[in-house]
Amino acid sequence: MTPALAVHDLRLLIGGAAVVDGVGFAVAPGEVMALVGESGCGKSLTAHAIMRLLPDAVRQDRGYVALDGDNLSVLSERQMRLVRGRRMSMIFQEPQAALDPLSTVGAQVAEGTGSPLRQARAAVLAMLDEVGIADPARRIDQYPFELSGGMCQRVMIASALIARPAVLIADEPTTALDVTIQAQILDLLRRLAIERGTAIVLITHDMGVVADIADRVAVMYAGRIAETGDTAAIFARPRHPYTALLLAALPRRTDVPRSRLAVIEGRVPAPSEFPTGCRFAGRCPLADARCRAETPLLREVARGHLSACWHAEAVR
Amino acid sequence: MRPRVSFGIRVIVLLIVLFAAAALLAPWISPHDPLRQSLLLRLKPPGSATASAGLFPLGTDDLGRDLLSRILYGARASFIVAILSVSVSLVVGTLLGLAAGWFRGWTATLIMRFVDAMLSVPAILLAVLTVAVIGPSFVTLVLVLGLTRWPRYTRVAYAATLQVAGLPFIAAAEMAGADSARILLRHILPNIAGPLLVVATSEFGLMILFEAGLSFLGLGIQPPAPSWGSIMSAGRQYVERAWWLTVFPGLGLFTLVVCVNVMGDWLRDRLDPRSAGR
Amino acid sequence: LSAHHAAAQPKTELTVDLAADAATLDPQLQWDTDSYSIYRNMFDNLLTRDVAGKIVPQVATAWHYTNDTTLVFDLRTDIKFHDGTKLTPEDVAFSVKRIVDPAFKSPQLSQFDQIAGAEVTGPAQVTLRTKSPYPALLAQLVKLSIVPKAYVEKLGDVRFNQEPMGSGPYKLRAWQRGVQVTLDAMPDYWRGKPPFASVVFRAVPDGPTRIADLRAGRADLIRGLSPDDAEALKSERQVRVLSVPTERVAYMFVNALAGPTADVRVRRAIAMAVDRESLITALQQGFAKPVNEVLTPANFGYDADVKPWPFDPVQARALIKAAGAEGAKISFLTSPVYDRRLNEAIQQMLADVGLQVEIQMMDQPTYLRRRQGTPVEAGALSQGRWSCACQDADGVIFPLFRSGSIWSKYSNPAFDTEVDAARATLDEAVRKTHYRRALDILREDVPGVGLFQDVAIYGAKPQLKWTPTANEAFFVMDMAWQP
Amino acid sequence: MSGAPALRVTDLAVHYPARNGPPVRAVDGISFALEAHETLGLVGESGCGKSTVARAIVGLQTVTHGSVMVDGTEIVGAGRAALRAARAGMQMVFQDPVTSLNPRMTVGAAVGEPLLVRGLARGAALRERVALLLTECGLRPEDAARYPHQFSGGQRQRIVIARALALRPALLVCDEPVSALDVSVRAQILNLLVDLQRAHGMACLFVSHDLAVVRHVCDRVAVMYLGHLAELAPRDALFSAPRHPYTRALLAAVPEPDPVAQRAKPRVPLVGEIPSPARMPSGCRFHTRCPMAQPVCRETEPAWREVGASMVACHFPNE
Amino acid sequence: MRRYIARRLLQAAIATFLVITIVFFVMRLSGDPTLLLVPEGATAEQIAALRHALGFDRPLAVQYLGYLGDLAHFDLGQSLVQRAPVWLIVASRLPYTMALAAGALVFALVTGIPAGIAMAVWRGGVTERLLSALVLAGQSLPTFWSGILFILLFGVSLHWLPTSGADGPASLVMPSVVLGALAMATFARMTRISVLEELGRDYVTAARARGLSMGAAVVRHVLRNAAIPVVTVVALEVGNLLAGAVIVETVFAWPGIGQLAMQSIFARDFLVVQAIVLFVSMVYIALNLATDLAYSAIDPRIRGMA
Ligand SMILES: Nc1ncnc2c1ncn2[C@@H]1O[C@H](COP(=O)(O)OP(=O)(O)OP(=O)(O)O)[C@@H](O)[C@H]1O
Ligand SMILES: Nc1ncnc2c1ncn2[C@@H]1O[C@H](COP(=O)(O)OP(=O)(O)OP(=O)(O)O)[C@@H](O)[C@H]1O
Ligand SMILES: [Mg+2]
Ligand SMILES: [Mg+2]
Repeated sequence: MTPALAVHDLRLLIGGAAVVDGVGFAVAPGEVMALVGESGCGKSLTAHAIMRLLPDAVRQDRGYVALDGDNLSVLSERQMRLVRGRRMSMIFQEPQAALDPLSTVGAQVAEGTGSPLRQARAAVLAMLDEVGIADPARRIDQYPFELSGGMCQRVMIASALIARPAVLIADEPTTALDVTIQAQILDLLRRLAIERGTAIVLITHDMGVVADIADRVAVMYAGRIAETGDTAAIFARPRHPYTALLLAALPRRTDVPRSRLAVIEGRVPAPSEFPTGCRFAGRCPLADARCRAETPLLREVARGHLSACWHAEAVR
Repeated sequence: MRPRVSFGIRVIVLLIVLFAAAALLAPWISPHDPLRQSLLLRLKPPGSATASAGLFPLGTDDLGRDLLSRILYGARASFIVAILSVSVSLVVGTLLGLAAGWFRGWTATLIMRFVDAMLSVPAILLAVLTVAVIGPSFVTLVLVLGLTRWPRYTRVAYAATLQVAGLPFIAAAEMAGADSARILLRHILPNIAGPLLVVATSEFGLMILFEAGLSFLGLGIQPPAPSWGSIMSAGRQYVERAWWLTVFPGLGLFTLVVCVNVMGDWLRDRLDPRSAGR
Repeated sequence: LSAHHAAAQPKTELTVDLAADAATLDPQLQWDTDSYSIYRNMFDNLLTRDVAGKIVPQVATAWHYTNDTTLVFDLRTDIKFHDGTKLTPEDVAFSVKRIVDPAFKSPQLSQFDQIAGAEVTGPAQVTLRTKSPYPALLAQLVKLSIVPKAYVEKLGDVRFNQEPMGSGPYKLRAWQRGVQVTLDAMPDYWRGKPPFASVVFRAVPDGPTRIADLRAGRADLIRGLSPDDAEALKSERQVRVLSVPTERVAYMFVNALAGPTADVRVRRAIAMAVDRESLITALQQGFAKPVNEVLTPANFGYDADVKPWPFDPVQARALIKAAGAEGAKISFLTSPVYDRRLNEAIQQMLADVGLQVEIQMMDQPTYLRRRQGTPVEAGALSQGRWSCACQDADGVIFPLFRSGSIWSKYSNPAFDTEVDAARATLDEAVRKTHYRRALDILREDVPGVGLFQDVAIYGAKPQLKWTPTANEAFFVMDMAWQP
Repeated sequence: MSGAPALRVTDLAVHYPARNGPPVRAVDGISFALEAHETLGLVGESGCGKSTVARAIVGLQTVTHGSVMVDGTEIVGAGRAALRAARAGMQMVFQDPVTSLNPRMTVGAAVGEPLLVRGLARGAALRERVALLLTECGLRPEDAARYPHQFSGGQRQRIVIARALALRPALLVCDEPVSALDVSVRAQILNLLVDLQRAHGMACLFVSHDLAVVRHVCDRVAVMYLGHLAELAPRDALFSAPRHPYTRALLAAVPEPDPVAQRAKPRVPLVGEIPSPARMPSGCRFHTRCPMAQPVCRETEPAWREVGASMVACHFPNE
Repeated sequence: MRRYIARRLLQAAIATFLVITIVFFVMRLSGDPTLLLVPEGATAEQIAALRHALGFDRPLAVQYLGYLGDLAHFDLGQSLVQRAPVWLIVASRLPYTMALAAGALVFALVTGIPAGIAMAVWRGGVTERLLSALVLAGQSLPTFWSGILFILLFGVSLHWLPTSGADGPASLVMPSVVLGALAMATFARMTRISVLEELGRDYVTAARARGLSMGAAVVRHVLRNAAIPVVTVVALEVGNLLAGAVIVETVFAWPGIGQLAMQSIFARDFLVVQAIVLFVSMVYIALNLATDLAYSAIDPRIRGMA
């Protein structure tokens, strides 16, 4: 079966530094894949590269994206416009910022259909209803500031879904929200995947969210994929020291209050000072000379579980 | 990462330095005395030379004075007028804007209504009246220009202060126990410098033009001292016969305005924390 | 294309570019050059001047003094105002009384305040009485326009100013304030049919723009060319330059009461330092005539025999040194009204003999206030262009130099005696001798330096035939169009 | 130190005036006390008024009515000078480490500012104190010369904490000190806070909406909903036996970073939207979303009462 | 809302009062028009008599109260120089001033704003360089020079447009362009900055992610968001265009308020100057209010608050 979305060997440069380097993954229809990693590791840039909406400062010099087997890099900008919003769409990190504050909710959702709100009104109403907005007939003519954050996020989702795309990229869709609303939105995404078979790339750094809805996880560190595998497998047994440390850093219900949380020593190197070899080597308890010299490639360490670590087997 | 200084900016800086140097060094590099008239050598075109008086690289004006020397000396006057009047209005306007934005309430009402009042008096009226009341001089000119322009800075500073005053680091400074003066000068001022700088740089060119306008009305720099404005306004009568009288100072003015504006935009970008690292 | 048509047909409308719009069209309120140029075409005056500058009859046909203070005018009876009513002696008497009535607040009052009364003394006769013998009376009356009594009384002063009516060759069609005044000809005007069916006076403040108007055919006649412009336009075939020496004298005021110039040696040095010859040839391009005193040949009392100080910088420098004024800072008051180049040229000339002249430019009201203020305020020097519009020495050297006059920063009882005496008699020969003596005193004391007789320069289409006059009157009646 | 609580908030209300329409009742009559050495967590959904409470306590917020006593000083209505004096004993850590540091001031200047403006240290002594503070908060003394943008988010939060600690306050108010940070950095900061509190023994009000974090650092927890306190309980009581239905919903909605446990959890998501604080529902504020609301909840506001170890505002507390 | 407007109007009235008071006293301090009115040979007594007749020898406070009294009866008085009702003099200039300001504004808007947008969208390209050179030229050429160049080129050499005056739309073209050039530069720069700011926002990317082209995203979303700062400078400039056009009016012989103001100042025609100041400050107040209303028309978030 062709994956709904496949990213091959993506490399993104800012100035001379490769902020995203060799990222590749595939998502099947109906699958939720989580892309996690510390802030600034290149998650959002990857998402933008998939949509071909990179900021001016960023240049893609390698790799391509395939949508249902079609290579997107050969499309013209005009053709690409027909892909965006129709076959593949994106939910942005901050809903309030990603909605035009001066344009009504309905008008923005309607943009996804390509026809003006007057014609698409019924579809928009149905969509708003579907994402769980109460009283859509009233909300449709309101402005984003008249809606709560959670509602804005759902409007974002509605505008991304109205054309029923096969692939949805959700960039931290719940970071700005409180837990009760977050739960509602995760539910909605889950339903989408199950009921419509939408392939979802969910970008987050909240391991709780990952645990909740992701089928698979790709962990990024400093622009590279460190590890990917089934959610359960990764939580049960991470095969990359970064993943392991990340999980250990979470306060858990079972912890003794005020016990020391595990921390990852050091800081993420800036893109301009990425080391050769493994980019995590400077902070890794397992690092040795080889790690500092040779870049570890992703390799299968268990069935469907890949890790880019020379010491994958030693990770506990 | 150190911000890279582009080639364009280097050229601009070089040009500004050249202008400033020309203005500063006018007494040494001018081929002639800018005030020395020779009624027999009126309106000579660029490149004219006589055995007795020597070469006039950019020609002579309507009293037979060397245009190049006058432009060099004029750069001095125009520069100083622009710098001083921008400084006066920048300082006055910014302080008032800061105060209005920080203290709000009646202070702001008072200041901002005063700004409105000032803005609704035609600048030319203030200029003429000031000259009439305190008499014409260089200081008057700077005062006039400064006093008519400060409301612009106040508006900008006010809006920016309102914005910055709401940021947590201001509250943090209050928590630290800083008094209003410290907060205004150490915390708010550096953070509103960007927009003020943009205004100031575009005002810089405008001030030279404004002085020129006052010269046109006969109220600019006192003759016979040259300024670009007075050279041009005297030369406009000869636009066709002696094009050099307006074209050369005009070119200088244009180049300078371009340089200052580009500099201003560049500085603003540098001061912007979002773009500082890039 | 339009020029072609215009050449084929007779010219019906004359367009004139003035520097400003009329301030008022009530002839008894304002007499600034631009207002005057316009309203003089709408009104008849009691007297006028011919091209040579001689006072000749207009509404009056003849006049005679019955004694030193009483003057009788015989009037025409065939003049009609624009509304068809006749111009009567009552109108003349009314016009005189109106302008001298303090309640009317005419700024021109000072020119007529010697008049004690005006009575109708016959069906075509008016008698004027003056407070004392007043030799300049006729010259002043040249400026008196006759307004219709009944009409003025009906409309009131304010409305009359907006809808003025006179008996002149043209009547007001429209006054677009700040833009232009349009006049229509009165075909049955008593002096004959006016040359153009209508005249438009436009307000164009900027000199280069007026020239552009003339060259582009937007104006037929423009006023106020500078000598440089005139020189440049001489070569153009589409344009003709007209010029006439005026009664206006360009002079330099020298403060005899304060500052370094209180020393007569310094004042004489200044007179010798100014190279009037090259001012006239190089700066004025010859559009000026040398004068020997602060007076022009157009003025009664001018004497060509007065010897001006020669241009002699060496002697000037020596005098300044002798006076201990070398390097002294002296101020030169001026306003945008005066020619900047002249100021700067003089400044240079004085610098050459060791005086440091500081030009102080201010707006006209401030300039006047200081110039007329105390001797200390008045500055050491200033440029002036004086015209009394009366073509008489009494209107020039009396206000300028008679002690006690606001302009005068000079005091010499001998001079005062002469000008007072010249004022007290009507005998022209006696007056002339008094003025000659006064001028000799001025030459020695140098409270002012006559620079040149100003020339009024006009630009016109070549078809316009017109001889401008010394008093800068602007009579369309005297113009003609020859395609 | 006296036996009086370090902080006592009584019937505090903050209403933001609206140009038209009713005022926004951001905080609407809440009371609690905080003992010395104690850490109190303040949780609740976004916009329920947590930050407003925090700002009111340190005197950065005009208060509609009520009282805030810090170490025996009334903060509400205090003049400039009194506030300045009181602030020597209390400090605040702001939510966003990016905006709470002046981008144009070196870190050393920022951290040293409280000492400098209060005349406690200057010159070399000041530099020494700053270096000490930085070290204490896990930074290097050399960092004093650098600017905030040269630091990572976690480091910046440390700088903010160092600045707050400069005066050794008896009361520290932390407004969401970790919610802008990512997981690994968050752990560093939480460790730091726990260490510092141990070392200095200050009272701490810890505002957050992350229950896992609150559980980790707090002794007692207050739950806010729409400007009101819903529940106030010792940590263990709250987490093991939540009394208020809103507390229960919150706890249930926190995703566990453990796929097995998380997916096994029963899903009872709250329905409905949070009402606007400008148009409060009548009766119990939570009744519009409460799964167990009764008619009485719509009409009568529940009293603030003790149930077991907890205080709770609900007609039907889970006992 | 009504209370807000009432408060604004009250404050504006105070500002206006302040302005006319300042202008009244400063103008009186700078001398009176008597000296300008009298013929050159007038004596001190004659001048004093006229000054008395005109009432300038009264104490300043008396003159001021008299002026306020007249104002209270909506009487602007009579011009000393023109001896005509002030309202008539000022009103006769208004149509011209409005026409020129409108012309200049239209020119500045239709050139400056698209130029600003283009400069922002094609940032860093040749288009931006060319446009910014043009914009800077607009900002650095003195109008008294560009004005005469225009007249010589389009009026005298090409005969396309009338060289001066104020009849018909054709004569409005050159003054509008010359006067509008400066405002054009301001608008272009402001538009550029605020469009640039908006282009960096997420909602633009989000709109493009929904399949909108860059152009459509700019037109449908960016422009409105970038409008507020632009509207602010437009309002500021309108004030300038109304009363600050002295030089352009002089060069093109355009009978606007600016020229009148200048002439009246130079002639110390107090009442006319004061009426003009009054007019300008009213326009300014109206503009301020209009701007605020425009803000709320543009931005629904402001609607509730304004
Ligand atoms: N427009 C841009 N210009 C220059 N650098 C950029 C730009 N956008 C992102 N970057 C840099 O690229 C790197 C990756 O950014 P990205 O937004 O993909 O991070 P992220 O993983 O999404 O982080 P977060 O979790 O904070 O959203 C960061 O170092 C960031 O500073
Ligand atoms: N200056 C203000 N003017 C008007 N309303 C305000 C103001 N500040 C806050 N509010 C409103 O008051 C309520 C409480 O705000 P507050 O910032 O205290 O919430 P919070 O609990 O800290 O939320 P978060 O978790 O998002 O930080 C919100 O509805 C907010 O919109
Ligand atoms: Mg991101
Ligand atoms: Mg908050």
